[in-house]
Amino acid sequence: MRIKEHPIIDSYDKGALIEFTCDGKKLNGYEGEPVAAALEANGIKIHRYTRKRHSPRGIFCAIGRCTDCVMEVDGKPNVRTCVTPLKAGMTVKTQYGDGQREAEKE
Amino acid sequence: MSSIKADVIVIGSGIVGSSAAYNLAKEGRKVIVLEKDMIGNGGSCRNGGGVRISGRDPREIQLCAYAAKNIWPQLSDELGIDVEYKKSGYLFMGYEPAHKKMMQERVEVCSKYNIKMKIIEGDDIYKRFPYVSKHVTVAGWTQDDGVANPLKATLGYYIAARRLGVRYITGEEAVKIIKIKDDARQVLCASGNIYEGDAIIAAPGYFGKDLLKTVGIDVPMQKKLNEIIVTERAPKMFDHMIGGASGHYGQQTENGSFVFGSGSGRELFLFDKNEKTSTEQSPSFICNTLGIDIPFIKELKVVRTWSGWLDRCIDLVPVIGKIEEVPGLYVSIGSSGHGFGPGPAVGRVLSELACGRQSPVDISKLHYDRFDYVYKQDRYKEATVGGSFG
Amino acid sequence: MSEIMDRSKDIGEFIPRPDDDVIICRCEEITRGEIRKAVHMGLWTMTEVKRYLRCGMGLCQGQTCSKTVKVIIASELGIKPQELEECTARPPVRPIELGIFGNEVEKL
Amino acid sequence: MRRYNLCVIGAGPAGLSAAIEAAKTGMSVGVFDENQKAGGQLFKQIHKFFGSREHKASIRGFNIGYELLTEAKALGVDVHLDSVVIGIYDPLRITVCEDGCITNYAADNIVVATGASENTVPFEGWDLPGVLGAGAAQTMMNLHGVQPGEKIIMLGSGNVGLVVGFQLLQAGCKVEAVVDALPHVGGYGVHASKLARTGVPFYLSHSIVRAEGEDHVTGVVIAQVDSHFNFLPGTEKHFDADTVCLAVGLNPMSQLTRMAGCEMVNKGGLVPKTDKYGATTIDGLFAAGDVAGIEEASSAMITGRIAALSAAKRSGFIDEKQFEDGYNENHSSILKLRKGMFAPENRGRMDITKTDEGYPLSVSLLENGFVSDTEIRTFPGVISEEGVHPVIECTQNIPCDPCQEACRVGCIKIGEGITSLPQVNADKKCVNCGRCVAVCPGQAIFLVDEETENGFGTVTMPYEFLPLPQKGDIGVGLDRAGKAVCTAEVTDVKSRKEFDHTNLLTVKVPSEMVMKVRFYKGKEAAKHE
Repeated sequence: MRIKEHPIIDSYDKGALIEFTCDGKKLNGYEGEPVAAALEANGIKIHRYTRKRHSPRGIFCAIGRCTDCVMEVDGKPNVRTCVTPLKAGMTVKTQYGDGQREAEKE
Repeated sequence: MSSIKADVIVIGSGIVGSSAAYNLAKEGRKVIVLEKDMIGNGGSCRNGGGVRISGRDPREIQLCAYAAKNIWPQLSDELGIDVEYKKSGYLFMGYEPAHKKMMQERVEVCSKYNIKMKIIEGDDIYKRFPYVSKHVTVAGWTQDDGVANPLKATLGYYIAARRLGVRYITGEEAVKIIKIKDDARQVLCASGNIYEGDAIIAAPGYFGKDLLKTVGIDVPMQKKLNEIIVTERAPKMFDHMIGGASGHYGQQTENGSFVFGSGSGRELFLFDKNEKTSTEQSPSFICNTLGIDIPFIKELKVVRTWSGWLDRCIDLVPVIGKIEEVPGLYVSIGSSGHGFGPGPAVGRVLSELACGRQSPVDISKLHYDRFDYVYKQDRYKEATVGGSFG
Repeated sequence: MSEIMDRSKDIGEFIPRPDDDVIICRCEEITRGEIRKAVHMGLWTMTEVKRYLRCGMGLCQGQTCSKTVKVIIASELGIKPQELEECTARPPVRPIELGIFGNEVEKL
Repeated sequence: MRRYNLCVIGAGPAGLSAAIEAAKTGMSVGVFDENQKAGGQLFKQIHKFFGSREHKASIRGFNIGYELLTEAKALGVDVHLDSVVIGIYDPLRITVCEDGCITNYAADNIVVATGASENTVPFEGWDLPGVLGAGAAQTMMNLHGVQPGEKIIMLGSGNVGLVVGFQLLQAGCKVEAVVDALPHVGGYGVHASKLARTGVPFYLSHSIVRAEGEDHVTGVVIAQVDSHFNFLPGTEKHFDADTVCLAVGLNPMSQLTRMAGCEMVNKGGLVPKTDKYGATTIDGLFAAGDVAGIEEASSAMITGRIAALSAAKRSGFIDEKQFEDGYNENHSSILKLRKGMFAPENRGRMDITKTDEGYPLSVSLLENGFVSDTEIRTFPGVISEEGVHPVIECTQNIPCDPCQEACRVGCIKIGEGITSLPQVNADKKCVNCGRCVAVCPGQAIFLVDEETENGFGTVTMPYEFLPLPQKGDIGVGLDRAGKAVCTAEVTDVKSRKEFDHTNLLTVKVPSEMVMKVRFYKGKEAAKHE
């Protein structure tokens, strides 16, 4: 959920409200904010399922270090969503295992 | 101080040392392995994992073929650990007529030993290997070559040998081989400990140069820093070994990472580098040349780069075998960056020799005496970079 | 230089624990039990365990798990974690696309 | 190759401070940071900092961030953002990934100020979505304006856990519990008290058994642990929660210094061995801030300046005398912070039972997160007298003194050193200005009037939540433990620019409650508890 009003922070430094998709679903987010933040704001917590155990993973460190929040972004797997800025029209997909590259999806 | 005794003292816990220890232990010999660092921390755990027969110097090709045919295919079962060996072939890529000529020479050498290597050109390359760029105009393919996981193989030998009762002592640096009368019998370590055996097998990597000098054996070699890059995992693209005439070599490992090394040409001038640091140039160079030959790799993320010393012998093939002038001493040194593939065989050869038997494969051209007189030198020429490693 | 370790020293049997199934290396999905077993197979350093099991070899390169792995290995060996040598730190600190890594540019 | 007199790696408090100090001496400075924004953790720190005026006390972290960034830019520092330093090489070279390419920079000096990352603790289900670092939660809510969850369990009672716990409340989340395996609250008592009085329970000597859930966290089971951190069977307690925040310490991000070949030492994680000037064992390579040893941001800024001065001296930008003067000033400044029971050398100590002045520490504070009614009266900041007067519930030796300066009439005195306990001087008459209440970073000062009318008194408290109560509202007064103890009527709300978002709420409560009531909730909010 987005914080509508905060007792200390007067405003968040956000870009324009834009559209992107996650697993084909149209969602809104602010340009330039991390993809992970936009997903969390839309209530999406699961970013990927792991290779061996197929267990769900989400945001863990939020600073690009742990690489747990990776997803397929614009056709590339293993993209750290917590440090990747959101752009209008971005295609985000839940990643299964190591994911697939656009080129491999024939 | 009294010495610590075993039947055989092995110096070095790399793939050769551990293979030797394993084979000896299987025969019921009591073995102690002395390792100055940790298990297999030299070239054995730091290489491209190639198990290659093609592109080899004729002097060592039989050894490599012996390893590829008689040891690697059964190794996982033998050790009870999956070493991820696959006889998946080796693709060597070239870009110009000179490379084709080099490949033809390789084909000739291979054919002498009944190894089939063929040359593929033009569209046939891209049809069979669709990920190869048009920059590649000629390629060599050897089906008998393959890949394995250096980490699993090296540590697998260690685990299996330890299970058979081999006593490994790590952090124990051998500094001197001591002769009793004519024979090499004892090993003095930096700690002051002395180990004693009926035979001493030295498989020490570059840092063994000084050790061998303590019994008057001087192998003309130098250390050379080689670097490798490792990518994130990706779905399986190919399972064979790859090498390029621009110098890179490597594989997509079983887990999906691409592991590729290369030289940037500066390696011989980096001998004073701290081992812990790779260089700022080479990884970038590897990425660049690799990206040209296999463009899709450019999208993958590099997660790690690493470096290691290789023991580069003057004629780029190792010294392997019994040192006649120092009875009781058996040596493998100077593998020059391509010792992983034959490693298990070298260990077996040394264990056979140490037991007083014959080598199961011809290693006569790898003898230490080859440096004694200049006229004995088959060739001291600088080999082309491509295909010399892995 | 490493401490002298006799790898034949008895560190006791592997005794299963109820939390052996807990993931330690999140990237490569390696469990506490796998790490503990590896120690009992003779892998007594951070580097050896990493090379054998791949814990710390995933996308994050051990930045999340290495401290925990260290504690587990040390506890199996009955030593203090500080006594274990860390795996070598190597570039690049963050995953970097190969195409970018190979694109070296001089800026003046 | 492009060369800087000083390359700074990391644009957090230490890095920016180093860059500013170096630029002032005339050095050419390049700062490199992997993030899109400079400031490191500062922009997540929405609380007021501790320390003294020289440490920018009572200023919120993000405002310090803006100050540093503006100053660095004005001094001509090149701030390279989105620039990952992937390696440090010999001789003093860094390789940077920026703008889609790799570039090498040469440096006469390097200051590594890469900060720290969060420790983790594995338990069953810790890899489920919903389990995340406390710092991660802070990043999500304070930088990006997104709640990390609704119902939160905080694991760890150190300052990070406590501060983030409070900020989660400010962001509108519910903190179900603060859990710590240690028997004592690890962070500042004042931080714990802020949480406890809102009703957040503390479970010390407890840890998380498992996080439950299929796709993400839906519940958490905690249990008591013995002194060896083994769970005690039968003590399990279940919470409905969707989020677990891990605040179990920080780990210096020292890979670059290791890579460079610095000699490392263990200081709650591997850090490069440094001398008092910040110099590592590699000539020209310095380390500052958390990467050289975990401390607060205030200390990081000072160690950054010291490292920069050392580099400036090494390269001849300042002479020996200038260096000595600069070093001494910064050194005495950091010494003030490194005193008291939370000084680096006291970290992890469980055996401190008295303050420096000899007052017994509050046992309830350490075990429950709040000072008990009887204990509070034993401290020098707590007096009872006629008329309005400050009650300072600051019971531990922490480095902080803004209250003393805030009081213009001299009611508040801090003894020797800034870690001494504040005392209230009854001889000076409080003028009810409220500045002390607003300025206290620990929100530990209250203005109490024991009797304003028959049987009633007033309590003025700091209030940093929304919605802001209005004058005339009737709600409930909560005690230090967060328990509703009486009806409370809001009689005044002060919001002034100089208070910087800390509102002063005055409530009327029965006289016997003025030394109990420390928080206010509207009737509706109280009902939801």
